[in-house]
Amino acid sequence: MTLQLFLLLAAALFAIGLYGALSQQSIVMIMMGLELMLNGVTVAAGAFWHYIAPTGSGQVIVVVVVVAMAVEMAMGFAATTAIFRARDVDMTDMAADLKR
Amino acid sequence: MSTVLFWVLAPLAAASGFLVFRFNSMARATISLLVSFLATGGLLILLGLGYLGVVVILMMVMEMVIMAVFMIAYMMNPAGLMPMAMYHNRRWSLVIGLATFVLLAGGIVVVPWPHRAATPPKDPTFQLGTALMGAQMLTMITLGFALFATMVAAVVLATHRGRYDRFGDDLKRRPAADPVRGGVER
Amino acid sequence: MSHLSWLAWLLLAVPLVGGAGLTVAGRRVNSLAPILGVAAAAGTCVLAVVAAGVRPAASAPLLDGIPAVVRVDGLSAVMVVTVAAVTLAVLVFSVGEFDQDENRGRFFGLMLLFAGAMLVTVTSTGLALLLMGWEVMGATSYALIAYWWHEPRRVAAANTAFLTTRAADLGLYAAAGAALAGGVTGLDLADLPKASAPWLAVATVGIVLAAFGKSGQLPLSFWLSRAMEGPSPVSALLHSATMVAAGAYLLLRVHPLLGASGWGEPTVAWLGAVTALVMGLVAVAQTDLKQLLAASTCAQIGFIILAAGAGGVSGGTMQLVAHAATKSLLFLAAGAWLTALGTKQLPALRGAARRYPIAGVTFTVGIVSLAGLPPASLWVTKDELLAAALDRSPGLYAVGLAAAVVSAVYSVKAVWYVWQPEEANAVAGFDTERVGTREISHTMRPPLLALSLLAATLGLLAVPAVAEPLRRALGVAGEPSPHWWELALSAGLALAGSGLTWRWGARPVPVAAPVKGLLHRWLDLERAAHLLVVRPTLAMASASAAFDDRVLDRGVHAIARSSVALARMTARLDDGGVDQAVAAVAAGTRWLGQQARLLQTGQLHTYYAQAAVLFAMLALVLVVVR
Amino acid sequence: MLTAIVFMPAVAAIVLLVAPARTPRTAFVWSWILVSVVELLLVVIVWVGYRPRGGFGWTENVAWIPTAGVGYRVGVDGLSLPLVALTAVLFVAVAIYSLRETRRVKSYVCLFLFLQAVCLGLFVALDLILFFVFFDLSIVAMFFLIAGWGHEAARAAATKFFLYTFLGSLALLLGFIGLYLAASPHTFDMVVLTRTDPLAGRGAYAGLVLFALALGLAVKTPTVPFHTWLPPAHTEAPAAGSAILAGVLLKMGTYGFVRIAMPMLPDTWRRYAVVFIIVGVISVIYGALVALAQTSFKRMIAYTSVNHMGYILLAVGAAGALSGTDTQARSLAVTGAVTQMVSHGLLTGALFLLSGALYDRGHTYEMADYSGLAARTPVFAGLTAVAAFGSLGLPGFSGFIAEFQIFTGSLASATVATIVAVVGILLTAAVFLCALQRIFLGPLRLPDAPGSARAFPDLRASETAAVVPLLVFAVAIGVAPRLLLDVIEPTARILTQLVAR
Amino acid sequence: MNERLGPLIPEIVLAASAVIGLLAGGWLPRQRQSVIRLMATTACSAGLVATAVAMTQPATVDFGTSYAVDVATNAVRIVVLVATLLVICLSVDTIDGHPRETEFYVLLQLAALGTIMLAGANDLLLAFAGYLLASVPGYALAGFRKDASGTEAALKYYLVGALLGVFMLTGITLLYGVGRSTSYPHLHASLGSAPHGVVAVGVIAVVAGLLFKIGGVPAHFWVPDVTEGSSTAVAAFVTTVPKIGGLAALLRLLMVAISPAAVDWPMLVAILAAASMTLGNLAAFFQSSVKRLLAYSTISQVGYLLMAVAVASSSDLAVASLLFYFAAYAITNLGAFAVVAELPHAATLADYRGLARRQPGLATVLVVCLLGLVGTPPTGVFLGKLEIFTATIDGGYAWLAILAVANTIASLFYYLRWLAPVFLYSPADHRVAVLRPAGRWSALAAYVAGTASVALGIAGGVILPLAAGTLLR
Repeated sequence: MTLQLFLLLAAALFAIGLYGALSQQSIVMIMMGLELMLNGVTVAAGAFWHYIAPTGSGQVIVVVVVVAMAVEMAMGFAATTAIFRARDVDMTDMAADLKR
Repeated sequence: MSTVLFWVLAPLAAASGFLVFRFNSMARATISLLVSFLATGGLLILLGLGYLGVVVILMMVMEMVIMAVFMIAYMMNPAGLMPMAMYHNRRWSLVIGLATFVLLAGGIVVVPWPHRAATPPKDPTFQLGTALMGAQMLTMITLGFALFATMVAAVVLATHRGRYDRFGDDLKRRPAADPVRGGVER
Repeated sequence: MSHLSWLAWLLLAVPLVGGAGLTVAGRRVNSLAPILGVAAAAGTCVLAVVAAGVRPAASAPLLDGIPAVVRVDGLSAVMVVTVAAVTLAVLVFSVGEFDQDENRGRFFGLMLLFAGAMLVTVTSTGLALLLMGWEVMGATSYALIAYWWHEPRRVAAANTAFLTTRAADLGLYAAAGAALAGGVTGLDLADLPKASAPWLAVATVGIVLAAFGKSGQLPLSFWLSRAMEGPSPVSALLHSATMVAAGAYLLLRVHPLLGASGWGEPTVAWLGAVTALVMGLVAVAQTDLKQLLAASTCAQIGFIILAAGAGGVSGGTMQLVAHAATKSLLFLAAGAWLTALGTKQLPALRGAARRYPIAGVTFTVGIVSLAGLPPASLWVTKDELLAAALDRSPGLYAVGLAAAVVSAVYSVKAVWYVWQPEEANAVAGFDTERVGTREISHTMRPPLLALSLLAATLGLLAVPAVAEPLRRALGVAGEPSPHWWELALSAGLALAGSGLTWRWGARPVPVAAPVKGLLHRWLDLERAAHLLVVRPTLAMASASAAFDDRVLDRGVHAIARSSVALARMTARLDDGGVDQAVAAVAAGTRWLGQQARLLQTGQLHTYYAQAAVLFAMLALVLVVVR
Repeated sequence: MLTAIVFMPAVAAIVLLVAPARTPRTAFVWSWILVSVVELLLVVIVWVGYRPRGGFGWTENVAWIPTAGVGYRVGVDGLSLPLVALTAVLFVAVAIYSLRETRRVKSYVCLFLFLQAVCLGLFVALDLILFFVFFDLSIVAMFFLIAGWGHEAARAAATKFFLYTFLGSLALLLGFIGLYLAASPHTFDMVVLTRTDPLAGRGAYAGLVLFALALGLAVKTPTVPFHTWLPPAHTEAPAAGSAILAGVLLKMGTYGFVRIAMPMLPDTWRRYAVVFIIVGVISVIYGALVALAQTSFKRMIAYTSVNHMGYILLAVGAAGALSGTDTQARSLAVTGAVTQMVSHGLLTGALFLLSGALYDRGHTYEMADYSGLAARTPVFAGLTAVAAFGSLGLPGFSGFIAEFQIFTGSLASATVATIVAVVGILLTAAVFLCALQRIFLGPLRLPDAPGSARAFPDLRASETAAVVPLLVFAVAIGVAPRLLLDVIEPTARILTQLVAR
Repeated sequence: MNERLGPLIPEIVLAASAVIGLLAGGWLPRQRQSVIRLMATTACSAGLVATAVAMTQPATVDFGTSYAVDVATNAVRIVVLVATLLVICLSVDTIDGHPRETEFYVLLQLAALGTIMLAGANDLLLAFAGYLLASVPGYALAGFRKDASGTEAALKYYLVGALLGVFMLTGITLLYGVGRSTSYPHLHASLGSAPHGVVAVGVIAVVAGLLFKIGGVPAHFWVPDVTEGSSTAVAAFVTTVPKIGGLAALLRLLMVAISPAAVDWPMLVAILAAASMTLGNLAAFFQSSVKRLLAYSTISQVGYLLMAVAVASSSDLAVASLLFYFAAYAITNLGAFAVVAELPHAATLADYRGLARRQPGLATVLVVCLLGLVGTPPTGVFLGKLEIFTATIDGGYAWLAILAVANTIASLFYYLRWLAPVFLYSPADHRVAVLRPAGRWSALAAYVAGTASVALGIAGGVILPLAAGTLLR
């Protein structure tokens, strides 16, 4: 159980999340990808706190991540709802009128 | 003990995270994501951040419940259980994701990480509290306003009927004109 | 320095201001113009005589360290009087030449300007002011030659004249610069020989070039032929006391410079001699009276230039004056016939002298002088300058003598025709140039008579009692005078040549036709100029214009176009162009590139991909670059 | 005083802007004429009151943006005063000429008044940024004039003009910044920069700064090969705009050389003088040759501008080449260059106004469409001939005074180049003689069917009144050059000393 | 600890006004919501006054070391508040009487507050909090019209923002991991000996988040879509205000927390600047939609702004030039948007044909603003550009200045494509409807912005010294 192991886990979560955010069509699934990336950040923050810098702000990072997750989830759903109402889609591929 | 826990939780977090995008059903994906978060919460506890671990677990349970509700309420897939595959650009996403991991992992292995400067405090929760009420107080206030803004913004975006639709332009109409009876009275 | 400066300025101002005024007024003063013009010329003449006596000088600042100085010294005194007198004579003659429906204001005005510019040229002591007069003279000659501008060939002739002389004038610009560079800060003509080493040569070349161009010396003679398109009075003035005389004057003026340069004197002398001979032959080949006279001008001026190069300044000056009187007389007479009969072709002019005896007699006096027959003026003046030539080189003298014989030949050829009895169908040859008036107006007579008197008697200049003071005035006392045998030799040769020519008459000369043609066409100099200078220039001009339009401008446009293309590319970038490129680079296969094309939908996930990849690349760069 | 001169037209423009739209259209032009005449009078007062022998007079110095080293600094000396006067004179002429303008007169007049303020401001500016401000604004105003009142292809030409000259102005700005940064303390004050010569001995850096400055100025001047914006801009611009463009705006480039590039970078200038000489000579010959091949009267005049500007470049280059020459020659060259600016402004301004008159009557600039106009329009023909002869450098006109000084002053230090350049005056002579012959001489032929009913009147009073003063000034300078040279020479001498540092 | 509220009065006023406004709006009749507007303008004005007072005080840090009140913060406060006032002004015509008018102003104020917090943040976490607070209202504002394009704009804005927010948090965590702190001054001390690679990745990740706010390449993707999709007032706001805060935050992060010795960030920023200006300009070349054109032009302007950041450590002139430039840019950009807002029916460049004849005043403002964006004197942007070019050359990035010059020429091309039809003559019956004005308020905003844009240039001597000073470390 070392810092590197935790960080590898964080990197894995981050990469999986990135893959999801890139590959998913559904807005909700993209949001899941983003959450997963943040999940990785949480792990990394905890590991850094434990192994390198056990200071208050390290813990606050986790708090901030959690708040960010909440905020993004809320805004994501709100935006999804809005666009669903406006044009009956919930996928980014179908919301591509604005381009070039 | 902690090593064993780590070797249980860490693969679990990664695997369930990966499965989020392998399941054909959104409900399963949500549950899989929740599992990943729960494992992370466990890891945080393992790292000595008990309070934060619990917070993460609780928050994520709530969030996933909400997400499930949303999916059931709004999505094209009412039950959230029907098989679906909504990918685009999979190959490249995979390449980018893998490349990211390889690069990050390489970096993690290669980098000479600094050593711990001080020992973790006895009571991390107290440390957190001190930070929140001290150096990071303004951060928390700002985050508070961010949450406030999120509420306003989410309402503005998500609801199509406001108070003037219900109570009239002068807010005098009683009872409120709701499409479905039983709205919150003022 | 500024002795009687008002007189000096007035001498220049009267013709210049008067001329400018008349030119601008143009037709509006048509009826008054001849009177005003002649009055101004007369006033100038009086001022010139007075000035020649009292020798005024004036100075004004012109440029930084380069003042404008006018001074009537010995040579100038002779010149101003000559110029003013000939101008007066020509203008009086012109009163009868132009009638009311022509723009007389413009004509008299330009003539006065022309003469005024010549006065500036001959009185200026510095290069700057001289150049000003010199160039204005060229421009007014253009306007005068193109006086009948409705006819394109006359305008073309004027263009040729102006451009040719201006081409030569460039020499003066160069000379001015060289003088300054050589340390002659005031550009004073008298100081030119003091210029330092390389610049002295540049200045000499420039001045000689300019003088040759103005004087119609070989190889720049052709413009004089074209200049015959102008009215006869113009030719009379242009070929006698002004314009062509200016070049000769300049060389007489700067003969110390020629001496200082070392090579200047022989070069100039020989070129002058060759011109005198060759252009004499050209004159012989002419069948047009004015062309004959024009070519003879080149030849006669060639003598003066020979004189300038051979150190015979006094002889050259005498020749210049005598030639001015003679040649203006001849042109005026030819002009009188042209006005009356409408032709200047020698065959058509048979009997012209008999028809209009006053013109005929005065013309003959002029011809006698031109032929170098005793006792008329050019006989002695020519020998004066040939004496100087003999002093330098017998060869030069021999060529000069040959040229003198040739001049007798062409002179007598001309006079032979006009005294022949008129042919029966003579009228058929008339009116080829213009509609003749069949009369010589009475205002034309006094100038003819006066000029013939001068042409006959100006040889007196060479009488020692006159010549010695003249030499002193010119500052060249001690120049050689001809011995009695020289005078006799030249008189004899001229007489022989004249007699032979008279006897020969109009019979064809046994010379090969190409040579004759070549001489007749003025040695094809104009064609050569066209071929060697004008055409290449025009070709270069159109090539440059094409280059300008096609290459330079296109070049600018091409830059614009390529950035536009780049812009179009970037405009599509947001659709995944970068993504496509990045993907293609990353995978390195065509197939994947085609896959990536599917992504060109302008969608969010491509944004994600691009952002992720680009930031990753930036991170890599930043990690690697330290 | 200078401030009043600069800003009066701008104020007048604002006043006219708020004037009711129903004001008769001539009222606008007449007020413009009034303003420009008053301007001219003020300039005369400045001229008469200019005392310092060669230094700056009538200076004003107000802090503007002190932290950026920018000040409102104005003043005149022997280099700028003639150009200020030229500007004032040209604008009077153009104003009078514009009495015949009928299209959107209000905005037309306001734009011109604005342009007038800008032009005057540029020549009196003694601060690089102030200079740049006016430099740029002149482009803007001219862009709108060309685009708004030009001929068929005006928009494209105007855009090209704007883009091209704007590129130049930005290059200039980079050069200014280079100077600013080199000065210690940082400043844009021209007087200080000239005095301190901040880039002395700064090798490559100074070379780059000079390159930027020269590029900017060369585009504006314009010299070959940066001139390609000029012919279309001139061809498409209205006559009044062309007159100002050629008469004043081109001078901004050449003025920049003598005001900024030479005195502020003396040693660098000397090192690269040969480049300017070569570019100048190429412009001279190339401009004349291309002009010779033109079939359009206006384009032809435009190219002769390239030729004339080439002489200026030759002169300023030669003034920087020190080899084997004395101060008199270099001072002559610089004086000649400034004189050439004035002379070209007057004569080419007149020619462009005349070409406008030609277009008004025949609706084409093609010389082949005309012939023998002298019969129908003697005054027009006469004035054009006078302007043409003036432009080809005939003595008695300002052009000769300028070119003679340039050649005489340049020969020593740039012998071959000058001798080649002298050929330019022969080519210009050919250019103008051909043009005169084609349009005015020979048998009468008008555009459309010959003898058709189209009215082809001689110059109107307003056109004559606009052109004649310009020619009178050109002759005045040609006959009595001291009027002008007394002002220029002392400053030119100072400038040559500065360059020789 | 030093939790003084005094230096934070502008922020407090804004926050209070937003909260009270939301509550009060719930009880106001629809047509009386202008009270909230009045409150918002009062709050902004009060904030301006408070800032003016603060500018006379020495620079200070507050809440430990987490919030700096120095010249940059004050500049951002002023610019953001003035910009917010202008946006409120130009939005009145379309938003007056809207059922969600109250929320609109509340969101504007919250976004402005977040932007200011972002600019003043001297701590990574506070910066992220500011980032969130500045972003979230923006998402809602983008979708405020709730039509198809508006919601799409909101969605894209949100999704891009979310991803880059994740990046930013990642970066924060990494920097914390190797720097043992999130406070800038501490980081400056500790990052010197930290592993270079981690610091580099962390910096890039944090910069990615800030670039999203700034709208610079390669985080610019949202800019054109949001600008086109949302209402003009919102477009004006989101292309102007967050940029200001983001730039100040970037400047502070790089200057205070990271020494160029630890990571070669000047080169990084120079690359970003070059990419932004080039890409923005080239993409704008053939836009026919005015809003999209403006959007791309703002991307290119980011490039010029980033030039100043690139040389911030090597030239003393950089900070002042950046602060002045973004002030001038904000005003000028808002002026252009105000003209667009005043002519809501003219969507393409061709629609502007004949504007000079129909609306000479607006045409003048458009000329001033567009030529101002090019950098034509004597507008404020010219002075800003002058200062930035000066700083860039001074800082040894002459190539960047030359590139900027080339880009400026390129930008002139598309601005002229817009301006040319404005001055063309249009037939009398030419689409009267197209050039129908929206109302007085947008016009007022346009005139004010146009005047201010010129005034800023002419009165630069007064303004520029206010931007002088260094960041508090």
